[in-house]
Amino acid sequence: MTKIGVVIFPGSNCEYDALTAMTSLGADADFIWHSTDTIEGYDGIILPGGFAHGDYLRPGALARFSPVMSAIAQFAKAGGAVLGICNGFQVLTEAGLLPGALQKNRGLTFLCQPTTLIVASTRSVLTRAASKDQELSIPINHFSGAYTCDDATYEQLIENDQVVLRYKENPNGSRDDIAGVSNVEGNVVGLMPHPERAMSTLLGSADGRILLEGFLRAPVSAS
Amino acid sequence: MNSAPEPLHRALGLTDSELDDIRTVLRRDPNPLELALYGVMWSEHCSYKSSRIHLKRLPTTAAHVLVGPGENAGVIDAGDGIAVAIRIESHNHPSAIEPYQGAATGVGGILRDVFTMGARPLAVMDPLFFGELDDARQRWLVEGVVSGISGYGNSVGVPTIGGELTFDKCYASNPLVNVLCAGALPTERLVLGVASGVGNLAVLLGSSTGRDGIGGVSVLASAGFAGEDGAQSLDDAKRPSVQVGDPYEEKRLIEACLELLDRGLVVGIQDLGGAGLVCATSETAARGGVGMDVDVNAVPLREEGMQPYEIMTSESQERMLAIITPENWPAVATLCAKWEVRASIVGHVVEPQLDAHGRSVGMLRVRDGFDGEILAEVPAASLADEAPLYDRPRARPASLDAVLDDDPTYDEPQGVASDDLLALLMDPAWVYRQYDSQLFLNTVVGPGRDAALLRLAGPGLPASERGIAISTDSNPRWCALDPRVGIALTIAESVANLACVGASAKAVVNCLNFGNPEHPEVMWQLSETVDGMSEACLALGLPVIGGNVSLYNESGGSDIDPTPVVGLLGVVQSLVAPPPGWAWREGDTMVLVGVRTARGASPFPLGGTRWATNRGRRGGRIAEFDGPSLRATFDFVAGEVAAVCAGAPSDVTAVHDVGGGGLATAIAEMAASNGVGASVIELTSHAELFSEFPGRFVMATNDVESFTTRAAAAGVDVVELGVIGGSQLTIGSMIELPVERIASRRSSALEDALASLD
Amino acid sequence: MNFPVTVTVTLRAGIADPEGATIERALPALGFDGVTHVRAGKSFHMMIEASDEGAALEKATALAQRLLSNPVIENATARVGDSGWGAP
Amino acid sequence: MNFPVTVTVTLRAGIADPEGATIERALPALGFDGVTHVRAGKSFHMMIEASDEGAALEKATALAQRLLSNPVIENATARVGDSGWGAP
Ligand SMILES: Nc1ncnc2c1ncn2[C@@H]1O[C@H](COP(=O)(O)OP(=O)(O)O)[C@@H](O)[C@H]1O
Ligand SMILES: [Mg+2]
Repeated sequence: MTKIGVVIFPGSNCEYDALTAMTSLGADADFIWHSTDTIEGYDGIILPGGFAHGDYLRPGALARFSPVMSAIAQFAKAGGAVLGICNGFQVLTEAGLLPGALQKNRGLTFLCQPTTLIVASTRSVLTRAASKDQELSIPINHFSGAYTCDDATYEQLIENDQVVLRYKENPNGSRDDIAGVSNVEGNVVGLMPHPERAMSTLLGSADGRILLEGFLRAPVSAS
Repeated sequence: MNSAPEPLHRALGLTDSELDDIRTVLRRDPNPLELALYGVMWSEHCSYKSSRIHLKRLPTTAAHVLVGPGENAGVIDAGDGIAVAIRIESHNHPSAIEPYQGAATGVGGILRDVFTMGARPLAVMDPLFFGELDDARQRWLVEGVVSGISGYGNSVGVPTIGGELTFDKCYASNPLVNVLCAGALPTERLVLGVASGVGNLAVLLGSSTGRDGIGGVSVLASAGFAGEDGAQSLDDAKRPSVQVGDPYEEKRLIEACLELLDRGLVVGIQDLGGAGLVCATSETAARGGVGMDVDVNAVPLREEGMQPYEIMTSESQERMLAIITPENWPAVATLCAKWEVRASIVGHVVEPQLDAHGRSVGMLRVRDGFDGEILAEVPAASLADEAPLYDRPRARPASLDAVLDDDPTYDEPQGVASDDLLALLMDPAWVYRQYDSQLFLNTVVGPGRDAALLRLAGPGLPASERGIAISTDSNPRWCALDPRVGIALTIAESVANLACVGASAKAVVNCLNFGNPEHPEVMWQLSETVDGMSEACLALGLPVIGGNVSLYNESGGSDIDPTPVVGLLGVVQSLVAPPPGWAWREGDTMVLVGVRTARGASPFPLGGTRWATNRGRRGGRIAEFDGPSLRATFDFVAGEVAAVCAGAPSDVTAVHDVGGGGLATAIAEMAASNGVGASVIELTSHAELFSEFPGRFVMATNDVESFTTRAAAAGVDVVELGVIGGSQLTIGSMIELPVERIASRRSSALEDALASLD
Repeated sequence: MNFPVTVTVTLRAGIADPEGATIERALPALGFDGVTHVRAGKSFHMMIEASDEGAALEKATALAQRLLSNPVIENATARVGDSGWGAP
Repeated sequence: MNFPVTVTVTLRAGIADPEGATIERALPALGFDGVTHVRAGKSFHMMIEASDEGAALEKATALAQRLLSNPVIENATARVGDSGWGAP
């Protein structure tokens, strides 16, 4: 069985949802408290949504200094699968594990709504079970979700096929409709939408399964 | 400033006769600190002194009620070993001066009421009332309040799943911000805010204490009660009593408190709300029949030079008081440290004393060090429960008969119905899109429909297939015309909302927002409202398990319309499939279910409708409340929808209740929800299109014969309204509109109004 | 003429500042000692057309108080100059 | 010794500033004309313990750049002094 660790920072709030989603897919999942400085025996790590450290200063700005982050950086360097959802994505960019930054939404309001995503690349640990250009219905829930980067970074992203998901209709002013990106190797992925909220048609959509099932597959070493 | 100095007790809001009462209790003159404690605890806000004698008339019991009014939140047994706690409160006055923080701290306060009971907060709702949006200040208020609820609720991690949004000029100077919270707990973990066990410790958890919200008692500073440093300047007295919310602190506080309760480390627990530490310590001591010594020096402070009266009455946010045994202190301290929650021992539970009549009386003693000087010593119960009760004069407004006779139902001519309909459409999505409505993976029906529907699941709860439904409702237009029937119909509408998602109503909470209780008309409205609520609850078999009263919503001598808000909690036995919802399908048959005509003066009264208000008509009569026929209709509809939720085969494909804006609005909303039109039979008049009396549902079925048979068996009326399909909505010869136009008008109405420039 | 103006919005004394307090609590763990009284506020920069510096300041002050802050909990001060903003 | 320090955090040139743009759009309707190039940023104030002003500034600059700003999108400058904050 695949073992998944869900990191809790004080102020995280989607940790139970991430855990529930993973166990419903058959994973063996447990929580990792942010002050832990080693992570061992995990096949994948999830940084869930929420407001780590209250999002004070900037989303992710304080969380990136938590002891667990150095351990995650090592885990990622060794090829471990790391997924940041929403606030987790913000933490990964602040920590420099993913390029770019997340800015306030264009409309300057929080947005909780369904969105349609388009799979832009299937070479990441999150999208490997999806097909390119596949449309997925997955909700967003954020205030600072507009992906931003400078031109040089953007060119790199395109060249290395690091844009993994785009919005069909841009809700927040994200550059090039970007909803999620990966690192060059494809083993670290962040996205603003919440796949764990799209696990069942009772709650509106089951498309999140396609992404999270892919993430659960034993880590492949990306080329 | 130059006039003779006001006596201190009056400056603290106490009347001369209240001062006499205090002297009788104490058998001596109170010192200034003691006066300050009585001043806040005997305020209208804390003591309900004007409303309490009326609230006693509400029905509060039922077999499934575990905790009724009087505790921090009401609690029902929802089955499967799960209890649901629910509570509603107002944060009106703070929101009027600092809308963001006023609303944010309102959310924080209501959450504490719920997790105090041991329940994990799972849902927030926010009934909001503002003046008309053509005024820039109202737009500032709306944007501030909504972002405050969003900013706090989303961050603290509790989904906001619904509410109300009303614009009326009567709220221009008195916006109303009510917040409801529901939470769930394993039934056996229920805890109450009681201090017991002499020798136990009172531990203050959470934020440090500053001079927040000291408003009323700050007169003590200028009254020469500033102690050594008489330097308390006028500046301090004028200090804004605005509290700032910290959702991050609250989130950690919730987790720490729930873990303390899970591990059985506390004897009792109580939130610090209005009146802060004095309220929490005196209430817990009074409930336990014990005394409490509080050391003001042990309270961690955020500001320098704070005086005992400030420490005792501060309304600093994000604090809780836990009563624990001394043996558990090390474990409590360790657990709190993990969550980065500050914990300090600020009180000791002590033996009650015997008074002159040999009765045992728990005293609240405020001390300067646990062994130090006693700064104040008063019976805890006299603060918490023994405020004077007032039966204030009541009078039916003299002008009411003329208002009732000015009935828009018979207005002629009535204008183009299609335009009237478009003007009634407004989707509050701009509001609820800003709220996380999905956290915890429970939200089956979120904001924007009739009632919110959640799976009854959450961290630490036993597994269950059940669902809970919640709806908040109000209708100040009806209540202005007839508070007694108005609130009864409001409750009916709320039960109808629950029926739309398959839930049967189990309990009511209410928030009574009224004007100045010293106006006899306002007290009449309040008293009538309590009677109407009682009648409706008895007729529909519902207990009232909690509430809140907000008075003095007046400005410039004019009171708001009576605005009782109700929150209804319902249960769905089996929730494995979503209810049908609004979206109907081509070819299905549209039916009107329920009483087609209201009893009363006119078959379709227009008094108090949104249609009439839109044209400046505020008079007229409203429908009567017919308990038995409403109950039969609600049971039938809830049963039909519950079958769908349970996964049973059903011919019902859509459902929506007739609410604000009447039948035409309900039909238009359904058409707009998925862009499919309909062709409806001739309706006879504007009155039939726009009358709002509740207890009616628009439903769609793909087997009208079978549906009608079931309804007849239940004794419920059904009228075939027409056929669903096409891209137009046609209602007889009165309305003919492209569905697209309906949908775009409905979705843009609110944003357009907010964007309007003066 | 156009004048560069900087507006600083701060919480009034005595108003709780959870953001400042949270940052301050986090600092020692990040290796920053001896930092106290951390307070968080907002800053705005703009170009204001006015006949002279005094008029620009007056306009900026009105704007700062009416639009950029709520005087119930915040103070707003305007200054002509860049104050760390650099050129527009 | 304790030095008052003010840090201003601004968006880097070329990074979109929706907040500044929104304020600028709202101004004419509120009666403020001739206000352009509105940009929104953050301001922090703190007391820093250091042997002298230079050391305080050095510490503040490190703090501003390592923690108070995100270099991907923001610039940060620190100054010793109050800059509109008033006493702590
Ligand atoms: N302030 C608000 N916050 C969240 N949801 C809201 C708010 N106002 C209205 N809604 C949602 O919009 C929908 C329509 O509300 P309302 O017009 O009161 O419906 P009804 O007339 O059926 O009671 C409901 O689902 C309600 O929960
Ligand atoms: Mg409603």
